[in-house]
Amino acid sequence: MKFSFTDDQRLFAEGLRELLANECPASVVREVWENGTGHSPELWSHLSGMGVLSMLAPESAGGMGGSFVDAILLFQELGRAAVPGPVLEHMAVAVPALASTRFGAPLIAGDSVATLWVDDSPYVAHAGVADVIVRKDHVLESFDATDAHGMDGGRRLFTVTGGDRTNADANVGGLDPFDAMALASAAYLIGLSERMIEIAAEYARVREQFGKPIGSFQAVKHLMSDALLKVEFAKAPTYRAAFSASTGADTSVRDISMAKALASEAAYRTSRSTMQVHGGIGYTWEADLQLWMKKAWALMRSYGDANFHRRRVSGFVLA
Amino acid sequence: MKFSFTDDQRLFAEGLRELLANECPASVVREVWENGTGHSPELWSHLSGMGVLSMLAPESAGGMGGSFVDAILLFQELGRAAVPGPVLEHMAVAVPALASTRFGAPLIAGDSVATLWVDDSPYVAHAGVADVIVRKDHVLESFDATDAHGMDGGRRLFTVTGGDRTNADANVGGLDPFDAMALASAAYLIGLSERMIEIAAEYARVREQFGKPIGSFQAVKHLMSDALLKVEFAKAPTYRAAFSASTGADTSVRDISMAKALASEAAYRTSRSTMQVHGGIGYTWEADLQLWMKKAWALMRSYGDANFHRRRVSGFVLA
Amino acid sequence: MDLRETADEIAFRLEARTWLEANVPSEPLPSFDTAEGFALHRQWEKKLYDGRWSAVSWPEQYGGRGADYIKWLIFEEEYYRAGAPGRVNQNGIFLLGPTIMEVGTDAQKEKFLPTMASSEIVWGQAWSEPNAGSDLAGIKSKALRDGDDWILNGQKIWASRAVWADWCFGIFRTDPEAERHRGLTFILCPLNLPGITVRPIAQLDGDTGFAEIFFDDVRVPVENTLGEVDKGWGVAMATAGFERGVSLRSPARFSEAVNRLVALWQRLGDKSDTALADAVTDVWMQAEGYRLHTYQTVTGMLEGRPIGAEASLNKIFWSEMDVRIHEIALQIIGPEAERMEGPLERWVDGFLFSLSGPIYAGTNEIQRNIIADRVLQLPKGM
Amino acid sequence: MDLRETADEIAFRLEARTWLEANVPSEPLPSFDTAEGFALHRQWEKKLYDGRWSAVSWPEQYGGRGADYIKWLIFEEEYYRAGAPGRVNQNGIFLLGPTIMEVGTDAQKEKFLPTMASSEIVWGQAWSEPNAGSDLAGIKSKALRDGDDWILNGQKIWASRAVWADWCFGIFRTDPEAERHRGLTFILCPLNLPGITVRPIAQLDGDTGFAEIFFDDVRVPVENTLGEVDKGWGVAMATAGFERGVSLRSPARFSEAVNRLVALWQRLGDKSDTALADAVTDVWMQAEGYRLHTYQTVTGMLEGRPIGAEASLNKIFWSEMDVRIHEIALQIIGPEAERMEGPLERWVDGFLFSLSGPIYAGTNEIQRNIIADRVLQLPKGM
Repeated sequence: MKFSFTDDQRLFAEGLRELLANECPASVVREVWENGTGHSPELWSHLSGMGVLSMLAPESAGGMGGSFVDAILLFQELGRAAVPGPVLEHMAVAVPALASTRFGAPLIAGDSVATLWVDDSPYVAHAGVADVIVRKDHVLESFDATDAHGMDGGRRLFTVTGGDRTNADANVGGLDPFDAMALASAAYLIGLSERMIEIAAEYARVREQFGKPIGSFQAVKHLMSDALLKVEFAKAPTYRAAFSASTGADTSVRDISMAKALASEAAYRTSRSTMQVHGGIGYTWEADLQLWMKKAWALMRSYGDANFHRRRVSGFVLA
Repeated sequence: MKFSFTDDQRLFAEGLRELLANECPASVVREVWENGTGHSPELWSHLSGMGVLSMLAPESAGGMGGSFVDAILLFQELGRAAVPGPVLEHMAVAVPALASTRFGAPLIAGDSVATLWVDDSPYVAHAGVADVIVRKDHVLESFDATDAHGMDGGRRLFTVTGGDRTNADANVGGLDPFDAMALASAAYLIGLSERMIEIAAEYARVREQFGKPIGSFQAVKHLMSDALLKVEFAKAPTYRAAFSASTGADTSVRDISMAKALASEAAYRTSRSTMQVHGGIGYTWEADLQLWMKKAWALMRSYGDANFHRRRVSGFVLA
Repeated sequence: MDLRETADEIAFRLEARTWLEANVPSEPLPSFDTAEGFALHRQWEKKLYDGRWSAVSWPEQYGGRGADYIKWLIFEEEYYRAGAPGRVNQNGIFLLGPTIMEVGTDAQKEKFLPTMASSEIVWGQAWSEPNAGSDLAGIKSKALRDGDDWILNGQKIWASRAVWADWCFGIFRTDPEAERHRGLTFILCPLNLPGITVRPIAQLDGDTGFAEIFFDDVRVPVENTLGEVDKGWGVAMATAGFERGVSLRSPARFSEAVNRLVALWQRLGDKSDTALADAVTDVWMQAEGYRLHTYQTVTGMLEGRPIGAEASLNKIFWSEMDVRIHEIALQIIGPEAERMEGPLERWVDGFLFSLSGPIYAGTNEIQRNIIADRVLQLPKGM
Repeated sequence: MDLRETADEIAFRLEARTWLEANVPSEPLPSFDTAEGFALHRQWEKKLYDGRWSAVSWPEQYGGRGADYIKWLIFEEEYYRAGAPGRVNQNGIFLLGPTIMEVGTDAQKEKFLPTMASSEIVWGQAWSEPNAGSDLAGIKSKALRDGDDWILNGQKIWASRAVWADWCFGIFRTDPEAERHRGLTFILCPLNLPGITVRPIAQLDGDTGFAEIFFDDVRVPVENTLGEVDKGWGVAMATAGFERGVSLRSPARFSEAVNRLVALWQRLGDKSDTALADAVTDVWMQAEGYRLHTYQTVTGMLEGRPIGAEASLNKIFWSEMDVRIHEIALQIIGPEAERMEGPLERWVDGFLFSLSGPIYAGTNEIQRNIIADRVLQLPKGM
């Protein structure tokens, strides 16, 4: 029993954090929101170059040959930077599911961009910038995408019609694509939450009221500590779910649901607390916090919300 | 539309508060707990003398001829002092339901002590000191009562066997005795909560840590404010329920359930917050707070807990 | 205690209902935070005024009906029931107006109240400053006396409606030596004067409901002082107390919202989910509790019992309830709650808007301090 | 990362399970806060010691098995699974013992550890004082040097197990000039010395789980100093850190409690009540999350990463979870939850006990401050 990441896993995640600090600061996220694309091809090619996008493809197919345990800290780092575009869908589902199909090579190389359409929603995130849409049992190309006005400018929402279908199995090592995304989203939500807490802590250290930094007031301290508590205690379950998924454990679905439920609730609580710490500034378009909050609000409801996943856990635990 | 009490109603309640401040300080409550009786005949005769016990009996039967609106602030004051013994059961059910029966005169005079056995519990509170037990459709006398080790020393719990039955209708002006008790308990729980907050505020003003009174710390301020908030917003619904019950309104059951749900939750939250403010002292038998907390924990589950009542409200609101 | 409406109250309710049914626009107006929407809302206010419904609690001489608070609550219930437009001149009619009636001169009443009731003049408010938010007494904007004028300099922020409004009101430091809440004066100021720059602030939803106002040697006559010079804090607190206490969020708003929530639940909610039903019932009870609590408060005011720090309890209660109502709605709505447009967008807009509640008009943290200090008499901590 | 147990770990688990199944008393022992129960628990500890199960993580020379933290967690899981008695010498084996191993002299190790492992000596703790609770650095009890002795004077409170224990440990002010956390010394002291008075404190449930200890010119040899003179705060914090961090509430305790809660729900819970099922599942996830988090922490410790202020996160998490587990149980139990005796009394006792969690070992409010200051680097506020 050993519950820790290897040095290699840690170093890769740290490398990604550094890359994103340089290539995906808040200003880039904001630009992608405001230019209406919801995606940055330049950032995409950096992620591809580092091997992030192909982490879950076999080495034989030109990928990094990693497992979900290798990828989980990367999902978290992507969330910490609120990376826009279909990076989770591409990385966690399209690449591993389609690696050995004719779609595989360009996806693994990052030359083709994929997103995912799950059955529980009429909308397809990122369809406007995707070359292919993965569904449970087929792939769509040459489809029409109509803007559905999503809240998160880094995860634009579309309705999709038409398209050419190619049969293909979107399962990822025995996982339904919905579950693979629930797992990836859980880690991404944790990363988002970590960064929201950092942003709010930075603000609380400098913003003064009543002649003191607001971070010196217990009310602020306790709001922030309680958010951190929820985020910290969502981590181990999420890493465990990655291990279960990597090893094809019987408990994979239960473990993923537990992770997504806890991460969704932690991210929501964090968004509320960090916004409250910001006061009026947190309610503005200009404050960077909104870029993280809206991503959290979108993702916490996608691929099953906390209620859906809690009840899947109930099904295993209370039966 | 006029949502206020009359001067008479207010003055009577203030009079009761004064009486109880003299005759039922915490030391009397503690004595009644520790001597094992759960009842104080001396206090009972004071309540009888003031007309509290007979508030809901018609004047023609020697009572005060009051309505639930007249009685509701009295229930609250009784709670504020954590008055031990079957005062609610006697006042809110036995006296009005049995006023015109052969049981009426001694109950109204306070010479006979009644308690209530509702269908949702196998236990009868106060049976050890009661002369008669009221049930939905009959009255029991000469029964055997066995101690069931209740948590609240001012509301001792018994199992009851045997007894002589006399048929009698325990409805109170169209209200099931369970509902009459739910209403009385809601007000009593509010009174308990008010006093718990006062006790904790007194403590927070004098107890020092880190060289300051703990009441100066935001964490303590906010715990207490949140408790007060819940208590204050349980009041108007409870008074409204009393009005509905007094006027036989169609919405009486819904309104009583709303009151009991809110008051139960407010009392629980208050018990937790005020205990936390007390720190270790709050966890001792010696601190008076426990006399109020345990009463709150017992009463919040009696005559329907918050869940039961919330769902009765659902039945009306969501239908 | 008699919680039944009197014959007079019932008649008033019916009169309001009849008028509103005949006059409320059949289609919702565009947001009043747009040029077009603002103009349409101003027209609507004029229509209300013409029917003498724009300020029912004001005296008849200023365009009201002299309705007591109970009737005002009844009117609000009917107003929300009818789905009538938001009140673009809320800052004026519900905040500034009552303050002018309390402390204004006769000339000020004559000058400001009728145009306010008719929304010929729409008012923005200008309390906060970049470094005076929760700590409102930290205000630095100055008014210097020059002959019969004030010369205003400084910067205000979170000025609601200020982008399109005609006038604003706020407090300015008139005694530069005085500290904190002393030496402040309450001043009324047109927004079209030379030296004023209004910079809209985009909100979470992208709309511009509030603005920054920059004052650069803006000259206003001293007659525009409301109340005494250097005593503006007391005037502002009277306004803010009323804002938090009753008028800012009338119970009808939430009663209407929970009724819509119940309907949403009936249409889309999973009926076997008792947790969801509990949540809906909980906020229904909260809205009903808030309504009852307000009727109780208002009866007390009518009987001469003033509201005090309890206003802070109200503010926490309604703002947290409003967030909760919208959280539950979005949970029912599911993936559709990610969309900013579509048939359910009102709930998404409402959610974003609700998040400002625990912050503005004094954060809920500040309100909790006020309750602890003034109601619970705990020792000051700051 | 490999969350599967090794063959060695599985073998250890089975060995523990087999021994426990053969040796755990079939009937629960009376509370160790009674004379009879204390004696029986001491006997049980001796039996554990004889089987080398009383302190599995200690080195073999002191009666342990040199088990690593992972095995310690496995042992705890088996211990709770077997329904074995509470650990009457927890203060010694889990708090003081590791501290002695870290900072004690060889002579102290030889003198204290074996009798601690066997519970020949049971330890009470003596941290808090009437005016030094949350503010532990406010300690006033004094130790004055007199030749080769300390002379102790003062009063301790909330001393757990002290009513029946043989020795106690605590911190005393040895430098009367020093303030706050300076000038304190960690001292071990027999409880049967002249000048010591132990006054039991009755808890919420009427039991006497803790006591006040009065020291009146109590003389102990200076060899009883643990760590350096005047450096007792650091020694105490190492102990308290471990207390909050891992050992005080091992995850197995909560895993066992939620398993009992699931069984209670299966027996008495309303299955159509999804809110209730949600609540049970929530605490199941919390207990599982706490278990996983602990395994992660412990792996980190084995790999040389120290635990720091994160211990405060643990303390808040388990204490609030424990309250919640019991709240849900009492809700399921209904009116029966008013009884202090009967078939379900363990839940009622557990509820009352759980309420001490957010208070002792540093209130959760203090823990939140610690997290904010040390983890989030927010400015100090007090």
